[in-house]
Amino acid sequence: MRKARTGFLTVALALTLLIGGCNRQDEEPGQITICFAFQDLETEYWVAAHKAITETLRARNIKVLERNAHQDANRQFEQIRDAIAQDVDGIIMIPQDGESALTIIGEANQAGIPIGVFNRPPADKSKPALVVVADNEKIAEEAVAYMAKAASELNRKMTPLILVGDLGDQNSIERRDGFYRAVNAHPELFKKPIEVPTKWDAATTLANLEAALQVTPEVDFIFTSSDFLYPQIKAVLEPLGRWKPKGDPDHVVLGGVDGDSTAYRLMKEGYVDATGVQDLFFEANAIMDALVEAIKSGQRTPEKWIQDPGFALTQENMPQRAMDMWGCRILHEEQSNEAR
Amino acid sequence: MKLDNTLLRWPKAVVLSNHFILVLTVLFFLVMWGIYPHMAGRRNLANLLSNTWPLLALVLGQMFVLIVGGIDLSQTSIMAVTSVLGAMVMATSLEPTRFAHNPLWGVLISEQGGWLSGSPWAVPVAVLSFVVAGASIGLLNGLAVAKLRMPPFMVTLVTMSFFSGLAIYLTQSENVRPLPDSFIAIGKGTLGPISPPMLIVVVLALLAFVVLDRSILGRWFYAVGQNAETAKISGVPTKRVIVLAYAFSGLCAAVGAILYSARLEAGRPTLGRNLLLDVIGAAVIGGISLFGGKGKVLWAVYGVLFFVVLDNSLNKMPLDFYSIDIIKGAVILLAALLDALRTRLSLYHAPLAGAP
Amino acid sequence: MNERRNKLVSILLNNMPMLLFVLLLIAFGAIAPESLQYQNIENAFKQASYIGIVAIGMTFVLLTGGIDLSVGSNMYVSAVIAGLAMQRYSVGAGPALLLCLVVGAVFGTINAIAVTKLRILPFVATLAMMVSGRGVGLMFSKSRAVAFPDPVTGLGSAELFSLLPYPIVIFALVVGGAALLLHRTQLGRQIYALGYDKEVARKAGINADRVQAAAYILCGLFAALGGFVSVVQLGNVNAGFGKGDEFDAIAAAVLGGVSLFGGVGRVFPGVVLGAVFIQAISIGLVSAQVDLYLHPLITAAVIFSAVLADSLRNTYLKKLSRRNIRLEV
Amino acid sequence: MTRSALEFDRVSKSFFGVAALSDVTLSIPEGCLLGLIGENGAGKSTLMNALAGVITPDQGTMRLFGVPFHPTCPADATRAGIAFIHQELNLFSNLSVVDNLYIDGFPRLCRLPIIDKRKAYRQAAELLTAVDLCLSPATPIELLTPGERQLVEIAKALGRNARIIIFDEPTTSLTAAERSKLFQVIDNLRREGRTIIYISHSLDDVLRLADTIAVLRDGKLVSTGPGDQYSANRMVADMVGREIAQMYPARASAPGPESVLDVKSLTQPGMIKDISFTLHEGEVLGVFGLMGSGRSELARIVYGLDPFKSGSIRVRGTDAGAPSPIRSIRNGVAFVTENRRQEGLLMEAPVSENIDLSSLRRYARYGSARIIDRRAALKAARQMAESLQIKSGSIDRHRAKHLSGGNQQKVVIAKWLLTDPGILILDEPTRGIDVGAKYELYSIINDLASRGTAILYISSELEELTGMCDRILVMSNGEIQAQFRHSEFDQESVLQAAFRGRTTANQTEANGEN
Repeated sequence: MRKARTGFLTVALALTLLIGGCNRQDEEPGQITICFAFQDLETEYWVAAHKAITETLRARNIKVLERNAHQDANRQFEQIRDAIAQDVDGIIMIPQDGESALTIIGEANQAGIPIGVFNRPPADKSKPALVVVADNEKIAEEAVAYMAKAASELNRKMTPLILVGDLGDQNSIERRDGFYRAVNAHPELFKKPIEVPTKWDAATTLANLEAALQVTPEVDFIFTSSDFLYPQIKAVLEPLGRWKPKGDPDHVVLGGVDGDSTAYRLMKEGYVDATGVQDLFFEANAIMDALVEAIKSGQRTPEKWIQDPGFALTQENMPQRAMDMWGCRILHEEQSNEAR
Repeated sequence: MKLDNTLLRWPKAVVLSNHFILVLTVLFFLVMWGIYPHMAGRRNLANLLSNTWPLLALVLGQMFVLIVGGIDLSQTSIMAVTSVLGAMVMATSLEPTRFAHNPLWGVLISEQGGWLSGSPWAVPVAVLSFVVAGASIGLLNGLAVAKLRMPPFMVTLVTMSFFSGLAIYLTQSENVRPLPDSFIAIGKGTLGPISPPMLIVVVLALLAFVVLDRSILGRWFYAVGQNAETAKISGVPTKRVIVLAYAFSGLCAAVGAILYSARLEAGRPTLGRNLLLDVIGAAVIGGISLFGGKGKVLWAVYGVLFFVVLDNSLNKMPLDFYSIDIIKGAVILLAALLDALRTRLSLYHAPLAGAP
Repeated sequence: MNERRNKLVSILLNNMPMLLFVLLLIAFGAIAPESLQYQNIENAFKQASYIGIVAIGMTFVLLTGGIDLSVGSNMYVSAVIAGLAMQRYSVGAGPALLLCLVVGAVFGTINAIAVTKLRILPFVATLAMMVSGRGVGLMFSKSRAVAFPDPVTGLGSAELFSLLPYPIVIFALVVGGAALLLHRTQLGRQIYALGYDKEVARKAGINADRVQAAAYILCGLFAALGGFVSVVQLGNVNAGFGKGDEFDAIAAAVLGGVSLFGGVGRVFPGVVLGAVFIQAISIGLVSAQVDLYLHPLITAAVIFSAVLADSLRNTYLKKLSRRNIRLEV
Repeated sequence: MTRSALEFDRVSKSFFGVAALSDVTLSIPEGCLLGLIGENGAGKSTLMNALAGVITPDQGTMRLFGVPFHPTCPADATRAGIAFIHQELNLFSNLSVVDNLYIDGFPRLCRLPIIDKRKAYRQAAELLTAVDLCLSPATPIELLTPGERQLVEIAKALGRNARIIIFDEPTTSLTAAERSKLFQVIDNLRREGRTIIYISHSLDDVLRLADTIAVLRDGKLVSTGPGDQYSANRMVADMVGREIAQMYPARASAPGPESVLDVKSLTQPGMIKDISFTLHEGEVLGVFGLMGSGRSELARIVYGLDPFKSGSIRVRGTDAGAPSPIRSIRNGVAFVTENRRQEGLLMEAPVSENIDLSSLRRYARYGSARIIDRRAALKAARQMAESLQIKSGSIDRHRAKHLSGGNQQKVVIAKWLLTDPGILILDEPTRGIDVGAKYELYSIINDLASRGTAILYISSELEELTGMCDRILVMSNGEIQAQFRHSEFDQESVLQAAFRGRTTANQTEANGEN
């Protein structure tokens, strides 16, 4: 009997928890509700985007329904359809990939709810949506091109290595393609690149990078498909005596894509040569502005493609453009927060 | 104790009945309805139902494997592989820039799309290849378990990573689209109140019901799961039964893949990546035993409904993304706890051993 | 003659994990001789150490006939909390490790209560904890990466007496401790007994609930320790940290000969080799510069053959150990 | 008279209104061996469960050496010096002997939580010597024979200094040699002054051992008294409540001339050698052999569960080739295995589903869809259950695990009878079944024989075979050593034949263990 009582207590407790959680919705008439559906928050880029979007929206007195799809396109599809059934006023989505984005846009169009797609473009322009994109391939290529330029000054044949992201994620494929485009442009400079799988997992990266460097210790040019892997690169290079800033003879030419705060810090310290930056704040603001405007003006299937030009932040252009890098701004904000 | 017998008879009957999880789900739904009036709206109900069908297809297949005392972790990777293969049969066009370095470029697929692109046979053959591929992978699992006597957990864990790797390899990470409209209609079209997924999965469920509850084969599934040695001595072809269970699980995964691919309008190498635990979770919450020998089609339906309603209601809540995970876990735990209490209660009320 | 052959076969089969390991080494040696350097093998052990530690924790639970799917989330939560403590409250490495272990043990205790007191199936209970646990971790981290301070992460690459990297040392200590616990303490023997048959264990006067609870708590503890060791090497905790590690840990344990039905299996050399085996495949593939798309396919094929060899061995051993009724001349 | 070790005073217990024990009053003097007998369901296990603290009596008291004793859990009983040696042995076969002996209390190394291995081994070796078992304490249990395991259980009881030891059907799976060794050990225990309760269906064993005998029936103590006042007939009469004139029902029929099963020089290395016999229509052919004589192996090979290397099996004149269970069933062969829990029944399934399991194919409809005609199947199962007088609730709801041993065995037989077998192989069909149920089983077998079914009756109880069979084959060392016709049955010569080749068999065992 005692156990049964414990059980009922638990039930009651959980129900209170549930209802308590639900009661947090403060219904205000006329308040705009936006569903923000994202695929997952595994790298700092997505975290920062998530933070920027939710905070800005809430600051504008907009109710935000957050949905994490855990990297499952179908789950995202279901989440957004549920949101549509709930009569949200607008949708912002970070899709799993361009193909599923297209399908989901179709659903939103049918329901007449404006939808904004953040960062990953739909596979084609057949269905109207607000889209803000950065060209992953181009940004990666630019960053690697600068790295190649830095490497050519060393006057030796380089052994390049690329940390490839999850093969099920199209961003990693585009970034890899950008890397190859830049490397293949300089056949005289590079030997055959070494590919190291990361599965977007830090532990896998560490193990595989360590193994690769064991077999080919002469690697002196590393490109990471995402900046979030720098701590692991450091963990491998440091014991080998290769974690050295620019100018040191043992320096490994290093670069990546994203533009997070770690990358900024490492660039400032001279360890990283270049990083492909997407302008996160620009993207976030552009998509939110466009969506809120569409909602307020009653548009049901607004269409607009906003291009985030993106750029490669390099050791050269750092002084001028550092503040365009979101990671740098976040770092400054944090520092000023701490100072306060 | 006296009170128990009079006042609590009705609740006890509910708790002890086979339909407990359904009651739980309905109660949960009603509570949520009170908070979110549009829970019972037409569109939301339509969503609920359409989310139910593909998951139910998977859980039905999983149930057969669980009944014979195994487990099939490879269902989601079967979905991915079949989705990719099927799409490669019927895709209407493919961009060379994305597919030119594909191992099957020029063999199965080309600029004009898949193998049967444009042919009226494309969709039927594609659907067939979904089903055949799914069932054959299941067959392989079954053979490894039954003939080579390998532990099911490891066999399907390994095939899970093999076939999800194969799906990605076959497409070199690309999603295969566009697919013919007639295929997409399977996922989205409606015939009055009946949608094709509903039709397909209800037929599948009926088939499963007839097999399990009415046929010799069904009795053999239970017998093998309850006691393989007794079953063998009693003339049950145990190995064939086990192989069939896995093949059926693969077939159901393929049906799930058809429905998911059709609604997402592409052949996806990452289809259903994180779905596995939902499938097994729904089966177990429904009351299908992980130790074999126990399971009913109706239980699978209840388990799936529970999960779908849970997900749907969590999607309504204006919560932080992490709180949703916490609550989801808590609700699963709670349902399991109620079920455990119920089991104990039913033991207490079991017919007396050897009573005259 | 026949007898001697039988004996040889049974020795071979009994040391199957070791044998497969050697075969794998030879295969990689033939394809990529570089991969056989001492350093590479040391690396394999170093990189396998964290999953090995988690797998040893998992072994306790598997030995009782249960399963713990929540170790990945456990690793994440405990590492995040320890990291935040160091970051925000400048806690030292020692107290942070202690905190990490305490969190892991609490996590394991919740599993233990759910399984023993509330009588929820281990699969479902730990599945729920896996989902909720990650949510709790994300609540603390807000999904951001949590960095460990440099002096702590320095330990990841430091070596004891410049001989052995610390992760391997910790791994070795854990292996020794776990072996001691399983084979030389009453609790350890009771864990095996429980896995053989819970009802019999109860009748034999074993406090089954307590032993089972201990297994889950130990599993939680080791998961947290494994997570800490991993983060010390990685430098920071990402949001995806520990995801999927539960399956790696189970695979390592099962490859090492631990039965999923309980009661059978040894930490050394079984689980250790199982963990290193998986890591070694990955390192070998990277060393040999195999097409990335083929990695999962080859890994799966190799593990499949290992499992197959193991099941052949079991069938054969069963046949061998069947008592002969008559002596044939 | 010595003082009482254990007293039950008006102990009663009922479950859901059904009395399992009523007013049992019994006193057992210290150092005495009490033989406790009764049919299944008579209340023996309830009484012992009360003693073990598994259940609490509704009324009445127990006293242990004069002190009131109210155990609430099994540990209480253990602490009070009561040890149980169960029918299904409670040993962990994945662990070693020493682990099993000390699983709930190892000797420790200077109070650390570390096991003092050396001390444990030394003590274990002493205990093993005390029960006359020459084994290394490190031997894994899975390598021991059932008899050796029994002795390990006793050693465990000794290690806990048990003053009262309860044996529940200890001899069911022992060979004759093991049995006599066990009796010796039990005698020693008694001589040391320990009190023993010995529960068994084997009345001979009880007669041989018991100082005092107590008979339970329907939860009541029917009679008790010194062992020498009892005879087998009186015990049976007390147990079933009426006189059973004879243990074995009379056979009305004789075997027919037609041979239905012809086994010729069947050989499987390591198992059986050169086995030949013929089984006729309506014949009950006994196979007598001790544990490990190859009798069960022979049955498994004939039925097709294990392979054979040479020889032939002909069923009704046609060569059965290499049989498999499915093929055997088709040929009309049925096999009631030795171990009904693990090989005969689906414990969780309803009785009816157990009964029709092997004959499902007969109730198939709609061609290859093979849908079961459930009504017909249930009807057939019900008829069969009625004709065998299976006592069960509604057979499509009541699960097999809820039946008594005798009824479970009847369910297994019903399953096979539904396949209309021409040949029925029975392996130890009466093991663990009470007297009344045994008699019913014998009647069923005779009835089958009279209808022409050929029966291969395997047993290690010679009396049973002489009471039932037309002929007896004696097996030992995997070979048929002798054959006796009904008129030649003679206990002594059968046993002699059974022990012939026993010496070589022992050598085999010795070699097998090296």
